[in-house]
Amino acid sequence: MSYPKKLNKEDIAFRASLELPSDSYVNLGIGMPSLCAKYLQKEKNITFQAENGILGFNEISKEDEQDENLIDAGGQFLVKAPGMSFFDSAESFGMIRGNHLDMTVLGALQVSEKGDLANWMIKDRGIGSIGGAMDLVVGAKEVIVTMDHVTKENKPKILKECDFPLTGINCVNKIITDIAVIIVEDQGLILTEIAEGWSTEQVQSLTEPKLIVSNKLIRYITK
Amino acid sequence: MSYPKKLNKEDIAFRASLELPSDSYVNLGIGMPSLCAKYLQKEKNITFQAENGILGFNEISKEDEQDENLIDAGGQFLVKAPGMSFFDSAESFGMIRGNHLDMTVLGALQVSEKGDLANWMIKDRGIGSIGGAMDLVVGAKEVIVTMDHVTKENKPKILKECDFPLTGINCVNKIITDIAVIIVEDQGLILTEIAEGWSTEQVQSLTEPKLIVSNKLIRYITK
Amino acid sequence: MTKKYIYTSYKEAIKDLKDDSSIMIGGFGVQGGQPTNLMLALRDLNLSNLTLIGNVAGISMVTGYGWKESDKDKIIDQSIFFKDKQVKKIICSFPIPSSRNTLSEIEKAWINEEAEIEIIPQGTLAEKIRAGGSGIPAFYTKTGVGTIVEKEKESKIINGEKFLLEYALNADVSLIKAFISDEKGNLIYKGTSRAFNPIMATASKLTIVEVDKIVSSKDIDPERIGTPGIYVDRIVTKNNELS
Amino acid sequence: MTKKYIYTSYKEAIKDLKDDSSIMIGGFGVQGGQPTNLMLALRDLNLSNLTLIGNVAGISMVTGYGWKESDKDKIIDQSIFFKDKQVKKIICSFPIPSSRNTLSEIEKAWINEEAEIEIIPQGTLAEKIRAGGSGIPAFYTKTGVGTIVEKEKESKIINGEKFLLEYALNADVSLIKAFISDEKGNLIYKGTSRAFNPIMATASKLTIVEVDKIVSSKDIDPERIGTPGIYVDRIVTKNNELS
Repeated sequence: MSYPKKLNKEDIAFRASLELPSDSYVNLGIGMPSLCAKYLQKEKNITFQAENGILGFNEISKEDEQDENLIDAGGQFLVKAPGMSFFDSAESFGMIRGNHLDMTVLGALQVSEKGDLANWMIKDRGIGSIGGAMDLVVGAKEVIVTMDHVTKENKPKILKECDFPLTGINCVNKIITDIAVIIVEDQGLILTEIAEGWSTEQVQSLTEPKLIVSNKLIRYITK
Repeated sequence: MSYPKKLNKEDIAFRASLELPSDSYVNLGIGMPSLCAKYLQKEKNITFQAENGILGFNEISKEDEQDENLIDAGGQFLVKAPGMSFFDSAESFGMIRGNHLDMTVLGALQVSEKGDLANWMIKDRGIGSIGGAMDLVVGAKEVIVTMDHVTKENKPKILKECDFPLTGINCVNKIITDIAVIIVEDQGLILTEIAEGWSTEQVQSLTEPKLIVSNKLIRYITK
Repeated sequence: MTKKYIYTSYKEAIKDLKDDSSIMIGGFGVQGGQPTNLMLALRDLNLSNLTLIGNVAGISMVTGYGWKESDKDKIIDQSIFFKDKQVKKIICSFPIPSSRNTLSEIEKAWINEEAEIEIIPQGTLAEKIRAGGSGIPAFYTKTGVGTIVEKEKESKIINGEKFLLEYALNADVSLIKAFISDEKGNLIYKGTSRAFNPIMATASKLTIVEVDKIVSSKDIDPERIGTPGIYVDRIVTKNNELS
Repeated sequence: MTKKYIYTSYKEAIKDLKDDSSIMIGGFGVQGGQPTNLMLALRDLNLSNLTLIGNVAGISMVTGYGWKESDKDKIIDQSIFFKDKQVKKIICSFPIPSSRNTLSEIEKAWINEEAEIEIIPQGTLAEKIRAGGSGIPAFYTKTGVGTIVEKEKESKIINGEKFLLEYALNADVSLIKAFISDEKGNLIYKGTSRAFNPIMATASKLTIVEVDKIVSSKDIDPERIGTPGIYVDRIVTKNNELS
């Protein structure tokens, strides 16, 4: 089967940025999720948290103005902003685990049709980095996953069951990939958006569990 | 039986002040224990903690200079001192419960020969104020009790078993009263100091459990 | 929610509170750190069947405890809610003075069986609230082992020592006091007026803070913030310095 | 102990540390907040059989993670202790980079079965250390339910949800980093360099802090103190401003 062109990282980040609720507190995972911030609509009044102990940052600092005491969990140096606050790791994860964040956006290796997430260990490596992800998926009110739809070997990453070690069970609310947007519901995975040029059959062929095509299916929203 | 003159509150406080170890962190309970601070030997370098969230206070403020944001747990207003620090109640009791304080000095209604302490509820009232005492007795490395040796009705307060509700079990290390100083050891209560004019028999007659008279028994140390 | 509601009227800030609510009251139970103006507004709302959670609860009005000499004629404590039978239950660590000669309104209500009192060791009370705000449903502590606090509680031997299982405590509303807020709800506390305020801010569905003044987030030192704005919903002050 | 030992030599400050110790290393695992000079002195002491407890553990030296561009030639992380086989075990949340092309010294030691790695979710790691310092021997958390973290752990259903029992974590020594100390060991932190430092300060028998400068307690703002001096035993700095 040959497939149409996929969207890129920036498209996924833009699409994910639309998910961030107005007036919300959000933690963006390392990598693709943190790209979201670039597309943030200012009028939404969103405040970012990073689990290393900061709330209220906006900008990444210039290379020659980096401050070692002002950094996010992904290792990006930040710029001072009015209303920032700092706290230690116990307090930071109290905030996360205590359900105070409205949303987290995370990367994924695999997602199951029940919303299980695997994002910290490649199966055959035998070792991985859990970091803050396990706390974020149990703590944030909503969990959005951004990822490529398939692996580099073209294998589905959306599966009936994850075979990589799990980060959390039953925790993902929405999956945003380079070809589709899928909502995780009790009855299954609902395909709600599809990239330009793609058919639902093509998306299904790259997805292990049966997708339920939304009767409101629309074109994947891009810039 | 008629008895010699008892010591007063100030004498007890002075005697208790001698217990405070050099270079130690100490929490003084409300009432008689807090009087200790008055007799503090400066060269001992003692730092006081109060469970409402302060470390490093020394002086009580003058009535016309009271600051509502600078107070100890007994409701005494304090004077600013270099090196003071403040913290919330969870942190304060983390400090207490986490065994970071070297000593606490507390008042008592009753103490048992096993070192059980009852200091928060008069039996027939059916209601009382626990406050921070239960945390202090499990958390401080050493627990000193200051109290009158008998009740107003002349009944012993040092008993085989407390009949008032307990604050903690097996927690008291030393009892300083208005007639004696008694150490709580595994083998029983060791009488180590006795007030001027008192005989060991007289002290025993006001104490329910059998006292073991120390072979180093000395006169109660006063100013 | 990042959007904060700012009030200049204590009455307005609490007017939608409801009967049967659980309400945490911040501070230590002394003048400093107590949300006194919010408490007075709540009393005037005259709700019923409330569950209050505080630390020292009814001592100041009978003994003057923790109030400055110069303010002795203005003393307010949590006993104000008991006079008109607004309270079903109070959870606290220190509800009565040691002397029986001075009955507080809380003790009177208890004697008349109008209100229930649950007394919790102060450190356990603080830790239960901190747990409630930070997603810890239960924890073990040594505090209370061998006392009536142990009654009907699960226990566990850990490294040869006995510990009690204590559960998290949450509430519908927290009324707290801070020194300064900015418009994002970031709070600065002063001295010993922290006490139960920072933890109570985290443990309720709705947190309302009374502050001495509100300033722009441009004018607040990020290093001094004791409660990040994420925990705060409403801010009340008579002294609004927002430009 | 209220008496603090003040050093100007990192080597002197740690010279009595011993083989077989458990050592907490503060910060987040990035440049800011990491006690880099104490770590270098510890490496040079060349102990064996250590148990290290840190957060992000061996990423910076292979990826540059969390170090300023201008300091890229000076990067140090916890992997320095693995090269000479000083470590028996490391407890952390983030020991390896995501790519297999860049093996850290920690992963190499693990592959060669020279060191054990225990990986703990970051929030659980923080809470275990906080528990260790504050007299909480164990607590329940939802983090890790349904994952391999759950393996062999006790669990409990509370209000219909499943939670895992996690135990407190303590150590022999904590090496931490703060911005300023006074002579009483009161510490001030800066920005995001808090991370694991304040909790690790509370959880060990011996806490040694590296600071940018030490000043008199007369010159330190009590409202800014992040770690009260009670938790600190030794202070090291190249910048002693004590008069």
